[in-house]
Amino acid sequence: MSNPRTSILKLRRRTFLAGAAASLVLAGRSFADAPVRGGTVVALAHPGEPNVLTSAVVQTGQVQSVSSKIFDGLITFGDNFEIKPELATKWTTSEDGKELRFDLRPGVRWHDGTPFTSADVKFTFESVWMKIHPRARATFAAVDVVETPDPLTVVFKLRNPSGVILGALNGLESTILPKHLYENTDIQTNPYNIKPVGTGPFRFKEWVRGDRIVLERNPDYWDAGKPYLDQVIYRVIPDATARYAAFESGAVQYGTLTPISLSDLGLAQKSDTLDVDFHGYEWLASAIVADFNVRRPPFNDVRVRRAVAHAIDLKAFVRVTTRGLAKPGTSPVLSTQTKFYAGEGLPEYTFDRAVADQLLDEAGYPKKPDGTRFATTIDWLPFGETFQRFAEFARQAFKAVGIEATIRNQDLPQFFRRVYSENDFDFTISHRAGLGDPQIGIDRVIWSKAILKDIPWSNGSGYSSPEMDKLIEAAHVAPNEDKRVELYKQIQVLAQRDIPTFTLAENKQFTVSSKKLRGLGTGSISVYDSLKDAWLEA
Amino acid sequence: MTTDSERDELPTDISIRVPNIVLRIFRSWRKFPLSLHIGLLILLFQLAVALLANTLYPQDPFELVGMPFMAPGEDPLFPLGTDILGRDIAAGVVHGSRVSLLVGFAATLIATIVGTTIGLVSGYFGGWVDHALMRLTELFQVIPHFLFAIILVSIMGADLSNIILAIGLTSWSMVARLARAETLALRELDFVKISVVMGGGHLRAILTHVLPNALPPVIVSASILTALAVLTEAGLAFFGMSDSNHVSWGSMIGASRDALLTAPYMTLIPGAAIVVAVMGFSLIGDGLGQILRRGHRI
Amino acid sequence: MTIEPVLRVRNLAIAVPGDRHPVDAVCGVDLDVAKGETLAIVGESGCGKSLTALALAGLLPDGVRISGGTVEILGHDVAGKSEHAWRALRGDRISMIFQDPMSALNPVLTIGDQIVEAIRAHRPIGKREVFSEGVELLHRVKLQTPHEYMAAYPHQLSGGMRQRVLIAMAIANRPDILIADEPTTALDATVQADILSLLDELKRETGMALVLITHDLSLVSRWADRIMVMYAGKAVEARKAKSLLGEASHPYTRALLAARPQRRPDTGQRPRLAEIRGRVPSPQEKGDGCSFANRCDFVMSRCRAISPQAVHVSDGRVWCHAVDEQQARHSGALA
Amino acid sequence: MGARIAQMVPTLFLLLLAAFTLLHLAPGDAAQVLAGESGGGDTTYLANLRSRFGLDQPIYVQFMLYARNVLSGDLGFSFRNNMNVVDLIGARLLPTLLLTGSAMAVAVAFGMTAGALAAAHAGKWQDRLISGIALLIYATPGFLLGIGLMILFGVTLPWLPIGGFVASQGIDSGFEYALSVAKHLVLPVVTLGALYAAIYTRFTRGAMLEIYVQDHVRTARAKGLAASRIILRHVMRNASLPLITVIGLQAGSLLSGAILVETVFAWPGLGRLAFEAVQQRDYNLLAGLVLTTGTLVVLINLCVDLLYAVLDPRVTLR
Repeated sequence: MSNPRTSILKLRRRTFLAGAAASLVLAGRSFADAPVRGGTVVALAHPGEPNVLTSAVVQTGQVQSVSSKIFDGLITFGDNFEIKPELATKWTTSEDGKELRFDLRPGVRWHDGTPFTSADVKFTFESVWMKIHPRARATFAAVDVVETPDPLTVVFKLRNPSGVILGALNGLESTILPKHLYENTDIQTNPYNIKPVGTGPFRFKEWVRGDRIVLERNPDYWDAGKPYLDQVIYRVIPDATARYAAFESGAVQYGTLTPISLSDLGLAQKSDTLDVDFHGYEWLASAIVADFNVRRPPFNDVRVRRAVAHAIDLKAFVRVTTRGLAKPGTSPVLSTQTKFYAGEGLPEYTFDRAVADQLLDEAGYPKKPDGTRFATTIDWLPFGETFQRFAEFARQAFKAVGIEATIRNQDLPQFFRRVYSENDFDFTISHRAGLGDPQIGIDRVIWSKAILKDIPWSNGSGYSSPEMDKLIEAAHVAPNEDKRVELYKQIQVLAQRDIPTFTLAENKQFTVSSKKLRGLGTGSISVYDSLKDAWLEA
Repeated sequence: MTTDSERDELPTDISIRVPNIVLRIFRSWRKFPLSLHIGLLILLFQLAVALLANTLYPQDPFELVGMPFMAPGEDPLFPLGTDILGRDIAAGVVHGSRVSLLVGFAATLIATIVGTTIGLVSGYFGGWVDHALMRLTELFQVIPHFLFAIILVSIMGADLSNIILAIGLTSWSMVARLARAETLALRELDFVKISVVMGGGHLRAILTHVLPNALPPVIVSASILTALAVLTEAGLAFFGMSDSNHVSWGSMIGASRDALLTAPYMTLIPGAAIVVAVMGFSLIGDGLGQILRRGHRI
Repeated sequence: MTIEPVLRVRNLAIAVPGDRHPVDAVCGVDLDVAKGETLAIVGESGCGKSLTALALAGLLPDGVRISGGTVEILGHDVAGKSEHAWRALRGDRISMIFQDPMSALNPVLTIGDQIVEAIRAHRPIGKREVFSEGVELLHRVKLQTPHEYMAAYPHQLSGGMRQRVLIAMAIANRPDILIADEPTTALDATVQADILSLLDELKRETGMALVLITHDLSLVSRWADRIMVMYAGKAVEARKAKSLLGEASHPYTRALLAARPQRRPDTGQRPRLAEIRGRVPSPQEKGDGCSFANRCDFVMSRCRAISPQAVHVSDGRVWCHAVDEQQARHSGALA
Repeated sequence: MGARIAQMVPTLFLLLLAAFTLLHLAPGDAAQVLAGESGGGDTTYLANLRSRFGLDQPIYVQFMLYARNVLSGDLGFSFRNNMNVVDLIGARLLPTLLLTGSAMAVAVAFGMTAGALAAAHAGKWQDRLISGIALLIYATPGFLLGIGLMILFGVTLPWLPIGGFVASQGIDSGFEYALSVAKHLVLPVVTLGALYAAIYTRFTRGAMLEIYVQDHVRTARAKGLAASRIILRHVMRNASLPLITVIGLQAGSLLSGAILVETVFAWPGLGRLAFEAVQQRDYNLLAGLVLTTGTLVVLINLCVDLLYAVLDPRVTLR
């Protein structure tokens, strides 16, 4: 096992140095930690090629990765979800919490030279977010009207105070489009979706389908002197082994969203030329979850659900299936969302097969002579092989307590159809993004009003509890943030008690980059860093 | 020439010709081409392994029995090492032989039955039936088979029977063409015509006269199809289309291929099993083909 | 024999692959063919006559080889010669034409190409010359409009025409020996005579020796000077044509002559020699005795035990115990 | 000739119908996939997407509309990719043709040479060796071969790029571009070509052995021709005819092989696009791809027929 590793490593170093020397055109001498202007970074388009290049239209990870270099948001996140200015230099909330006012940065121009104004924000809010965004109608439910008293001021008038709006106005969740290019057009088929015009540090140059997306330095960027890099090129590498080989050989220097397989992570961490970074995923943080179909037996019985929770050894689960990377789950709210996470006081499900057996007996599923209790199915989210492994682990755990599970393999469209349209499943292994705020991330899976036919990531379990609904609806109109946090802690406890969705583990994603690539962002959302501070070491 | 003289002899009694071939094959085991010997040996070995799987490894091959990522030889308990989840690779390979062979045989059976039926009917009846069936055959020939299989598995879901069905349904066109060509040649022979005139009916004529004679080349192509089916199963697994409820060599590769750099043995061991199996079936096909050609010459 | 033969074969044996080890499919064959002479080798299918013919031209198939005896062409033994040495002889000193003219020409090359390469394989001459020589050859084998034939492909020609082309190729380098293996079997009856008379004419013109392999005794009667009858890989009777046809000694020859079929009036084709009961034994089946014993009407106990030796008769030799006995009695009576 | 083309029309129509129907039978739709990948959505969002994708129309209406567009040369719009299908396929066609064409050329060159060598030494060690290697390559799953080559030549011995179509940077001239494409082409072509080289080796060997024993080769030998001339002019030339037929028959399977190779080597071709289209239920794109690949196969077969007619004087095109 160690032989191939060392041999590859030794060779790789030489390769990378040679490649870097040949390919990097450096302007001027480099100093230890002073940013150097120039150079091209080849980044990985992952988990696949984007279909458009603006996250105003499509919000997949691969779109957001590229879009974040081209588009700024009104605000952005620093560490610990600290909100920082971007296109807005300043924001103020009125006393009653019903007015949110933004001062826009002066002198910002779109990549085509047109000035960026409050009209662009208002237009995008009305014609894009509220029309075609998957979540904006829920997020901005409290917004009554957006006003633009002058070109550099935007005012959100609210029906009631809402804690979720400000953070959602980051450039990924709420991407602003240029009004002059989108007004009176079909937003979704607008040609600028694939040759975007933004205000960000990099502007679109070319897109060779299936091969590369080339972004070049925006010389008129408002943050003078930035960015440092001349070009960012996104390449698509579908095969996992090939992706690692690309990092090894220096062909690719930057990849986010777990760009290499977990098996290769160890190689990357030991590498002399690669950095692995787990930060910047706080906003995106996701959990590996098991959803029960509570509409029908056997999982309509909470005892059966709890039995399953006791039957799966989460410590072994994360050790074996994620190579110890993930953390056993304790709550639907991720522990990284420190503000909302309930911590102590949450019902715990320790790994104990005896308890599981007992619960199953009580629920009326005794062991039959052949040692089985009942048969069920496991559907797993086809987001790569890891989820299949989760399912295979779960099946063996089920088997140990007498539950015979058949794993159903299907592709993504079939999975969505089965779980969210037909609700024809028993148990799924899936994932759930935290999306920064439980109101966006968690409500949708435990609120009865989120039982929506056809909608992926909605309340597929069919869990409906008046007690839960009351808590959720109270949180939506909480007069202040403390009250909202308190309510979400109660929600977690209840969710964990009823356990319609069982959080198996807190997933950990990571970024792989060349050690030569410096100045990468560090904020809670830096997985989608704009690279404006990034530079290449000589 | 010799073939003429053989044809001349056909009308007397055709139905005993096939048993004759079978007899001849068994009688002349020693005269088999080397390739057939090796191929059959490989196949027999694999069949034996498949049959003995439960005896050799009575435990569920999916059971997480050890530490993940143990290299072959690291622990005498797991001579071929353990996989990403800590499953015994040796047990997987042994149990996997069942499913891989099953996929190979079953998909081939489907392709052969569909292909032969279409080929026979098309060649025997001719006219618009032939025309329509040949357009259909062309359709299946024109779509890239693997893409077609991917589409079918996507639609039906990746469980074992669907994978078999998809492979079978996308690979029959070659058989249909072969069977049709043989049938066209046979149809014109007197004994087939006589059989129909004598009131035997078309079905009877097809089954008793045409089918047995069209069969030998179909059997040769079947062994090639089996080899291809095993490879296709692995290819589908590479794209994540395998059934997690049945361990097969393809599914083992699918499960381990992202660890190829760290633990190449996880992929290479089932890969080697596939290579050996495919070589076995190809050798059998080669050997049978040689016998068939030789049979025509003697 | 007054003239030194151009082809002289002694005790030729040819081995073919058997079940366990090679077996001799032909053995003990002696031949002498002189310049300008026509020798016919006659026998049923499988008697070894074609193998003998192929051996004379060094064209035995893979796995089949000369296992004994000598083959002298123009006084040089070539039996064990390398393929390279054979190549220089073939098409030059010794030529051969085959049974099926339909398949003996390469279907994707023009007649001209194939004739020209036959000439150039042995004589490096210029393009124009070689072409006109090709035309001349086609003319000699009596193909009208030879220029057109030069550009034609084999499939555009009838069987008889193709055989003429093959003959043209065979005589391109004025060989000393021409071996014709069943040259007319695959052709229409009317064409058969034309081809044979063409061969006879060419033989007279060039003085080459002609070895005619056939199963058809009636053909032989007209064209051959001498005849050798083969059975199961051995010569059974070898005599001048006239005496063989007149007073055949071997029971097999007599049976062949008796079975000599009449042409079917409708098609003009001759049926095969189906009238002799039984079949030719395969090389493996041969025992110690006379190979013909099983089918012979005059079989004696000795026939099954001992292989007969050559008996000299008028104008040739016969291999038969019965003839031997007869002769012995006859000579005994004389003494 | 015209008749043959006319004969292909119903096949292509069936092809179109089959692709369209099969995909619509598939559970799940493009809108839902996009919604899922975008992290969720609400009912309005999904309804919007569906009506945009035309998924709210009855299936036969969708097909009629589609068929009409195809006849006018319009393969529709890929909503998933925000691009016309024709443009999308057009951009990926060249790389695929380059890959499959080069692979085919390499396979034919290697296969015929190796097959001829094996046939010339039939039964000897050269034959055993060549046939053995061919069998081994044939039996190796293409992706294993590809990844193996990539690790060896792209990582361990960093001689060749590990994937992609052309270098990301440092391309200043047309020549450098061509050179870079050629370098990137090597491994995919070897991977894809190896399988077919193995097949053609086996086939050429068989065909040559069969032709060796034919009468006209004996005639050639009887003429006293040199061995090399016999092999090249009388055996190889004739053996190339059935080989051409086989090459034509395998045009479809070559495109299949391209799916795997393009995935391993990140080659921006049609195969990968097709796989993605299936996964995303991009009906218009997939139907367009099936139609394109099908037409390609038909065209290749037509070319093969033409070539056959040129090489074999017995064949005339009807």
